[in-house]
Amino acid sequence: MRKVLMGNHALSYGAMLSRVQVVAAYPITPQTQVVELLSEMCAEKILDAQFIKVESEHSAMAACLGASLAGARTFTATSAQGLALMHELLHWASGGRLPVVLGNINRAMAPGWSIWTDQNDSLSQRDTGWMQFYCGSNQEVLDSVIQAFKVAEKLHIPAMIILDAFSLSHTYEIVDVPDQEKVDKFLPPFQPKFRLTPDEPHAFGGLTSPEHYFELRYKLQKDMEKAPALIEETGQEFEELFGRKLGLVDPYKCDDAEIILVTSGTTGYTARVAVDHFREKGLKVGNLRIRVLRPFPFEKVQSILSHAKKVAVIDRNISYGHHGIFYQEVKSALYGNSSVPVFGYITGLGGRDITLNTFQKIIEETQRNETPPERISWIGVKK
Amino acid sequence: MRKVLMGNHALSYGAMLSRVQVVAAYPITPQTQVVELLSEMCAEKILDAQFIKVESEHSAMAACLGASLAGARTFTATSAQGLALMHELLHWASGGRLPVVLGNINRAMAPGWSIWTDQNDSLSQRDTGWMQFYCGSNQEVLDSVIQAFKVAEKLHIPAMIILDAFSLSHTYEIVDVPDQEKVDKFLPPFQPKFRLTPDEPHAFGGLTSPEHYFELRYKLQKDMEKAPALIEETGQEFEELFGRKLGLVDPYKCDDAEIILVTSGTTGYTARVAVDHFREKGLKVGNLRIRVLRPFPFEKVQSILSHAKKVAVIDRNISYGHHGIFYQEVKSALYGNSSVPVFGYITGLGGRDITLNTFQKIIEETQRNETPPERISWIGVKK
Amino acid sequence: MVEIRFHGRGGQGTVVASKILADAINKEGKFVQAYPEFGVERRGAPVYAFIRIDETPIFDKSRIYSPDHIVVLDPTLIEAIDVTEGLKEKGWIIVNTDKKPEELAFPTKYRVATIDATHIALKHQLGTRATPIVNTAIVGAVVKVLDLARLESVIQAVKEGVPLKPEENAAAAKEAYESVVFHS
Amino acid sequence: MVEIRFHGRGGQGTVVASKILADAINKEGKFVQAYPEFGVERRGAPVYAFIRIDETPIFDKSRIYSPDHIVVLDPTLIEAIDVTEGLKEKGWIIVNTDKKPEELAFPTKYRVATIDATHIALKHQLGTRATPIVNTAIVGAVVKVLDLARLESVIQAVKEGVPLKPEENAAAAKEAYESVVFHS
Amino acid sequence: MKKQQPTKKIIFHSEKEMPLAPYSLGSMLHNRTGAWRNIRPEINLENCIQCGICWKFCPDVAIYIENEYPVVDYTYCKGCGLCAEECPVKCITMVEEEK
Amino acid sequence: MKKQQPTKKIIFHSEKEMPLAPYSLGSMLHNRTGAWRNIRPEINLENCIQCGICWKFCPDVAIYIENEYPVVDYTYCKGCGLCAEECPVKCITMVEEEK
Amino acid sequence: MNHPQKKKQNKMRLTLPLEEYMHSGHLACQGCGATLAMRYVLKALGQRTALCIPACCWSVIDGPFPYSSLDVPIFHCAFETAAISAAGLKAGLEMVGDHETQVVAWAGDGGTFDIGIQALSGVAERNDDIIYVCYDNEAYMNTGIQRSSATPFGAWTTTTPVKHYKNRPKKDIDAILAAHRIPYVATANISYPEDLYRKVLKAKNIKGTRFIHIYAPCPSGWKTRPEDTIKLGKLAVQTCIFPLFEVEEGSTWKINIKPREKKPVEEYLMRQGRFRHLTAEAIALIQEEVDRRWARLLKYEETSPL
Amino acid sequence: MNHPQKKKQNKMRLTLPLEEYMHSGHLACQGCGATLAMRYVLKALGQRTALCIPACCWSVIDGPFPYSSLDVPIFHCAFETAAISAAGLKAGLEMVGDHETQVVAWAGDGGTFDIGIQALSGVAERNDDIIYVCYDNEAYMNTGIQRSSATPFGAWTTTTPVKHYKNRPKKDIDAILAAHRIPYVATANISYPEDLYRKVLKAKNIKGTRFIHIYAPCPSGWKTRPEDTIKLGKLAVQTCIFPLFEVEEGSTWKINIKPREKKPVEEYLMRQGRFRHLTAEAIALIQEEVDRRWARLLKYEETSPL
Ligand SMILES: Cc1ncc(C[n+]2csc(CCOP(=O)(O)OP(=O)(O)O)c2C)c(N)n1
Ligand SMILES: Cc1ncc(C[n+]2csc(CCOP(=O)(O)OP(=O)(O)O)c2C)c(N)n1
Ligand code: SF4
Ligand code: SF4
Ligand code: SF4
Ligand code: SF4
Ligand code: SF4
Ligand code: SF4
Ligand SMILES: [Mg+2]
Ligand SMILES: [Mg+2]
Repeated sequence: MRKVLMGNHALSYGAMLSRVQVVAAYPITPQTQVVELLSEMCAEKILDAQFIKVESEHSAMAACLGASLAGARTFTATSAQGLALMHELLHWASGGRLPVVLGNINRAMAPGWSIWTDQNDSLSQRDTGWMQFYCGSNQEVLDSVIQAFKVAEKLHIPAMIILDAFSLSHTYEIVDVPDQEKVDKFLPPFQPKFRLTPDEPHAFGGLTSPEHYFELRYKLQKDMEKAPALIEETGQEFEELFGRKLGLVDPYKCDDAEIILVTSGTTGYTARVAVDHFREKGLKVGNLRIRVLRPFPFEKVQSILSHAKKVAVIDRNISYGHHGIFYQEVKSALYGNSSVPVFGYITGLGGRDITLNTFQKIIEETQRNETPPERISWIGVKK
Repeated sequence: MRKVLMGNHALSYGAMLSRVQVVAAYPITPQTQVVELLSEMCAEKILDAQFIKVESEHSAMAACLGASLAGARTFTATSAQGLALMHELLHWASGGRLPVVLGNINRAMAPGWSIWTDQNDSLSQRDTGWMQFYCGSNQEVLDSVIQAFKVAEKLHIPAMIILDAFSLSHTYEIVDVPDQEKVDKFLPPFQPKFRLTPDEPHAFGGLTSPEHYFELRYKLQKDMEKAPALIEETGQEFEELFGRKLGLVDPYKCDDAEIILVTSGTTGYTARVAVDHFREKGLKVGNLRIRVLRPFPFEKVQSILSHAKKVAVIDRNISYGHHGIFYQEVKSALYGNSSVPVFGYITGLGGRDITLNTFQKIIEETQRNETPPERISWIGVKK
Repeated sequence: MVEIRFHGRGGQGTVVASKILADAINKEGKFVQAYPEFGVERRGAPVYAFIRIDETPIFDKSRIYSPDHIVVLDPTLIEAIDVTEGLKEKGWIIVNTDKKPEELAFPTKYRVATIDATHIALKHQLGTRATPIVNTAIVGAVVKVLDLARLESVIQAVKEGVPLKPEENAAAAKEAYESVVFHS
Repeated sequence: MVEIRFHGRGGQGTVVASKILADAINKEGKFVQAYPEFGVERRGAPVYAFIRIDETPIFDKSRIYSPDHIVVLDPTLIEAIDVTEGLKEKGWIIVNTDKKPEELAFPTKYRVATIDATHIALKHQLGTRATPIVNTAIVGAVVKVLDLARLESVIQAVKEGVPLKPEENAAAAKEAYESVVFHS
Repeated sequence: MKKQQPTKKIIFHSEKEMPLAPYSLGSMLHNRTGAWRNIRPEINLENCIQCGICWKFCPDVAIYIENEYPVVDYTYCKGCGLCAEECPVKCITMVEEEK
Repeated sequence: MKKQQPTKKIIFHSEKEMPLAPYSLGSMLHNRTGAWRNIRPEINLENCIQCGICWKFCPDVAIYIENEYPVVDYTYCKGCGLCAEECPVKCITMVEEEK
Repeated sequence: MNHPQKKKQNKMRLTLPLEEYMHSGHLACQGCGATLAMRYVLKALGQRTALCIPACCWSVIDGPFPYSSLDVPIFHCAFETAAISAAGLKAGLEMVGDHETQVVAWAGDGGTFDIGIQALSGVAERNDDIIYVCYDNEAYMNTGIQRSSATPFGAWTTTTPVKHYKNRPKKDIDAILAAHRIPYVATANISYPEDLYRKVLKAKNIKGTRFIHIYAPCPSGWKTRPEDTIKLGKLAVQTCIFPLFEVEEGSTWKINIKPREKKPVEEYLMRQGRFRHLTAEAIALIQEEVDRRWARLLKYEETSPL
Repeated sequence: MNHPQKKKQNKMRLTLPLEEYMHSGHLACQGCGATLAMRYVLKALGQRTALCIPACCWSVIDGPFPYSSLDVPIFHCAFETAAISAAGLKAGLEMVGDHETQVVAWAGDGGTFDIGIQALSGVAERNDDIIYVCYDNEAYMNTGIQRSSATPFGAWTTTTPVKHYKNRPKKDIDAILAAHRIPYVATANISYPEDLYRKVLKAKNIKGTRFIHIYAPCPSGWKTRPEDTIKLGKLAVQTCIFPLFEVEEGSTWKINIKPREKKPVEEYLMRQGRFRHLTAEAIALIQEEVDRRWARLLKYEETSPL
């Protein structure tokens, strides 16, 4: 059914349709509507789940881990400070191989307090062993939750669904809400490969000496390496049932593009407008929206970008003391595979808007230079 | 004075000689001796500091932030889970421009519980806006604390001193403990550029709208970019007084090297033994120990590595769903600057020992192949 | 693509108005995107909402700076802020007021429509004199002036979109649809 | 480079022994590195400590797998575990026991020295019969057998390195230094 | 307390003008919250017994004292109505703002 | 409770033999903590009044009951001495281990 | 202005000092109780005060960068850290030679009862030298009215919809703090500013951890009329829903106001949108619980020192 | 084995069930009280139990991967999360159809009084259906004896050196939990296993959050003789340093053992290395505080229900 939904409600619908069994969450702007709608769904008995209204995000994630270990399908949502407060537990989820799904609304990190979007919160978690799905529309948010559960549970690896504060979380868009029946067909109940039960008493997560730790972590990475193919496959299966496709990346007019923009989140959609705009002007621009950052889609990124004459990576984030994180990731992936000049742009931190004009500057600068004139090019800073 | 000190005590001495004024810390293996010695130094009145014996690492960092904002020189130490629990507050320190110095003992992240070394704990904080100094010896630990305060306070950016669990933290080495007088000369009292006082009442860290946030974060990065030169300068100044030099990187026989190992932490010292070993066999091997990961020493890494025929990056860490973190960082830095084949090796997770034999395998594999045969080469996993 | 900006005050249901309008547009099979101002809302303080409407899917996720039209739920805002900021030439200004369009002193490059939404709201028992709930009436007027959707769609969207008094709200929307004053 | 492994039991001060030895070496102007087993220590359970000694700075931070010599603080460990694991040929095995070297059944490729550290410790009022504190005596013996440092350095290191009874400990170290039984 | 004077907004034209960290540089007095008001308090001083209750309970510090009598500062008064409600002699009336 | 049987250590030759996550696959009975013992309890059953106190207070579950009498399991007894200390008739003696 | 120059020039009878450390222009909603709490507390503490404010309505009320509504310095700290940020700040000030400034943690109920309780408990255990003020509006208001553990039984919030209204009693934070045996615990109420003022002054002159729990109505979150704020505060005391008392050293309990006749809770509840769904049975339950708590408090006082 | 087949074959007189769910080979120190606590609790709860164990000695005692000393499943959880991990686990088990398993959070004093108190307070407020057991060895032992807020006044630890010995009283966690008005709070002691066993059984049959606080001597951390463990436990009760009592619904207090004659605290203190530095004055202070607490407890009982 075509509904007008805010991104936060798309998350809640995704969780509901996935028949999550345990939800534990804590409110934070701009995530609150996710929790509020889920509370209501539980009160209205549309959703048969235990909702633990915890006293912090830290406890939210801890509760999810316990529930997931029991074999229940588990969901939470948060943003920025809340995600950061979960940090230790994020490692716990991946190391413990617990396929929790978490919705994160991208919001800039304090201080100063910000409630506006940028990606530093979720990107600061790139090394925690979670899959990360960056969404560009509310439809994608809903669809991603359902697909993420499928992938996460198969691999026993947790997954994060990420959406921009306000530009998705609070923005109403038309979303096709699929039928429960069809979703059930796509996503059967969680069948964990191990679970905590007195019937088969294991101690989970005990002291692991240098004799064993390495191999267990090797297994985690090896399973992560299975994810790219599985995500693509799952996306195809989803397409067959629902007619919508989601893959690791979302290339737009890249085939013949001379300049390819690399984008993520909603920026990746506005970029399409820019691409069309510049194409009209006769410039062969394309856009590669990276949907999945973890596992990193090496093959896709390499094969698509190496055709370009220039690549411009747009980061709504920064690793202080280094540069934009997508920029770093893309360069690292291309190293040894391609020698296309890769330009790095940082823009939109703390919710500064990214508009057609932003892209205009980026494309012009990329056109103007043979190679990046600076390590970081800042777009939109009042200097 | 030449003393036999464990790495943890070297940290405590570093803090004491820096005349830290507020310490707030929470015990965790393998960091406990740091706190214990500082407790004793306070009890014995060797150190005039307030030691807040907090109830969690989270509070440890929060207390440090408050104290630092008051203008006091502030220190804490932790490891792994403790560092992870501080994560949100780490962002706070950098965004708030509070030059706290933190000693982190590198320990593998749970679950399963590990108390043994790997770098995933500190590297998971690479995007939090802290400077990161990876130490190779106890002498370096002590010296780094003092130098870090100097750099951190000048730039108003916090700094992390990082040492391997057990191989430094609990290992006794000979350390020259400098005279207090000389240290005082090198490191004058903290003169903050701003501080919280009723005499000049500011509200720190209030809501920062998209109109302002971007510029403030731009300033942080710009100051971070001043750090590399400042670190080198500070190292020179230190050398003049104490006769020991520390820079951004520590190259060993790199000038004529055909294969350069890229290492960090204690691995970077064992690597020297390997270099000597292979040099004896006639192989031109060198070692580039990266001491400072944030800010990333782009120039140094580029200029040193681009001379090599091959580069082998050794990671005692992994970003699951990607590859080794130093590997990623180095490739990203070299992209567009060099086309030397860069090999990525992961080894030593969870405290698995890194020995001459490890390097033997790495060097042999690097020799054998023209370019990296796989995205990650695992050394020492029981497959 | 049509872009509209709503001006209201915190507590007046400005965002709900844009959401109901979006619902109505959706019922027409068109594409739509609506969003509130990204900030802190306080009762009484000026607030904004935005809507984009198109025949094809909308990819632009940036904010609206040069709306085609604006809607003003509270006439006192006209004094307090510059409601026409960025408004395109020939754009409609749809104002809740008991005045006629020509009584309002807007530059002539804009077109003006007026609707006494407060009166309509009170008539249908929506809110109190001090705080009438005018948002559904406004939607009716906007749809009519800009010819965005059929009345049935609006009425259905209103009924589904309000927390209380669906019939009264629908009636208010209908009345506004029918009584808005404008010369196109 | 000389590499030594210490075997003891939790609570016996095995690590302290290695630390004191390191202090003594330091006093000699040589380079040294000492570290405990990287694990959980429990009273009574077998524990290890390691030491590397060299004339030049020590860069190798890997663990010691093939020690040049071993030191056994508690003779019952010889039954419980394989103390000679990885020990190099001609390596010294220095054991706290009241037996003579030749009474111990070690392979002949090793050299054996014995010291009745328990007896010495008790004589100097270090610990109780059930738990004598033998570590300082052991250090004295080790230094002598392996010729690592001058007696003065050891005595000074002991005095500075023990939490209690510096004189008694120093005397024990000295006595052991002087009475260790070995044929080199 | 005297009547407060509205201040100017602080505008930074470049990052160089900004402080190192986000800390405040001025008051909120530029923010004329009187614009939020729907209804306005009007004090009939004739009946006022100078008890100070209206002053005491104003959450917006929008009543100041002049010549020993309370005065509403309409620049900031948000029109919450507390003063009128709490005035013991009911000499404050809430009046609708003109639209 | 019967006497416990020591088990074998679990050894993984390759990561493939290991479980997905670090969870336990066996007991700690391979760990013969009797080796930690410095002094050993010896029960003089002649005087034992079968009160079960020694059994009850053993932190190492190293006293089992056979034919209605307590027996020390030296495979695991760490020699803490609690049983001897708490035996109401003092029929347990702590004896030094031979070295 | 029709200033009655004619009337004889009595002095205004003010029960609180004239000095203001909070100024107009702030961003609170109309009729906000939390704002009054700040105004009164600062009147008592004066300018040599430093605040640590975690995420809460007050982090918005004060105004965005580069502004502030207060004349005292503020450290806007992480949500869960009010108490320890204050303790750290205090330690730092001491070490740089400022022994005078009174450091105050200023947090909402969520930041106190829930996410901040650990840091608070730690500070209380160490008896760190700070004043902790919790202004209690009985829910997470800054994020849009979600339940906290201070939300009373029966209340609607967005996470306790009327069909699933809050079914646990309000956490007894005062008893919890009293159990920490800190030198001073007090409840206060914006409708009793003189009592509030006195308590803050008293706290100011004590060393160690002092906890002041201030009842602060929230028209936006409670769905009440802004002009009812003071009335509600009075009703809360008159119904014994929020009694005013002090506890010294965790052992000496003193009730400050004992209503001659306890008003029925219904009078209090029915003025508030958040309680409007309550049935007579639910209200009876609430009355019972209030009576029980009141009886307990009386007993504490009677048997003091405990 | 010199088994006296000759003696007449009386039955052993066992006061606890024979079944063991904890086995030998574990990694506790000699004479460890925490180990006994586990042994007794599992005897009462049986095999259909699941434990959440945060970082603490017990995460080592149980044995490393791939081993465990217990016959019940364990979730080794993050240090600060014992209570909520258990609540999450319980919710998950319920949702997968297991309504029977008793979920237990099992934490040390540090994991309870300090870093875990927030999660515990949250669970208690929601009255989540778990048993929380705190075995109290009065310091962070697993990391090598650092002070916790359970460390008693006067004690040495590595972070409270004798010159700066712990100068704050032990946090009164039982009063804090009682103030949360959970259905059941009890103290217990490994030297009184039958009382402990009874309390756990009682807790097992209650729904909601139940808190059991077990005194558990630690020879390594207290510098006591391993064979003194049981003796110390008894002295703790006989001196009223660690009284045995139960609190129901936060209001009904019952003391289980009232020593006919209170022994002087000195008898208790002087057996422990951690107190050896104490002067007569310090001991007198401790005696005073113990007397005060005991009097308070008697008063609570007397005036029950509170
Ligand atoms: C770690 C973290 N989690 C969540 C939030 C979001 N948050 C900000 S304010 C707030 C509610 C505060 O409630 P309370 O303390 O009662 O203060 P009030 O807003 O009611 O004044 C929340 C949940 C945050 N800032 N940080
Ligand atoms: C976040 C975090 N901080 C610190 C630690 C280190 N740590 C592990 S166990 C422990 C002490 C536990 O003390 P307690 O709860 O009293 O249990 P005990 O060891 O005394 O049995 C500490 C500090 C940790 N694992 N995680
Ligand atoms: S209406 Fe409210 S804001 Fe205005 S003066 Fe009265 S109390 Fe103050
Ligand atoms: S409350 Fe009324 S009587 Fe009192 S000072 Fe104000 S206006 Fe005058
Ligand atoms: S000595 Fe200790 S471990 Fe051995 S049987 Fe007796 S109580 Fe058990
Ligand atoms: S405690 Fe003594 S008397 Fe009792 S059963 Fe054991 S050995 Fe026999
Ligand atoms: S939401 Fe409530 S507490 Fe917050 S500013 Fe508004 S009235 Fe005050
Ligand atoms: S340190 Fe103490 S609590 Fe921990 S295992 Fe040893 S005796 Fe038991
Ligand atoms: Mg609140
Ligand atoms: Mg403990």
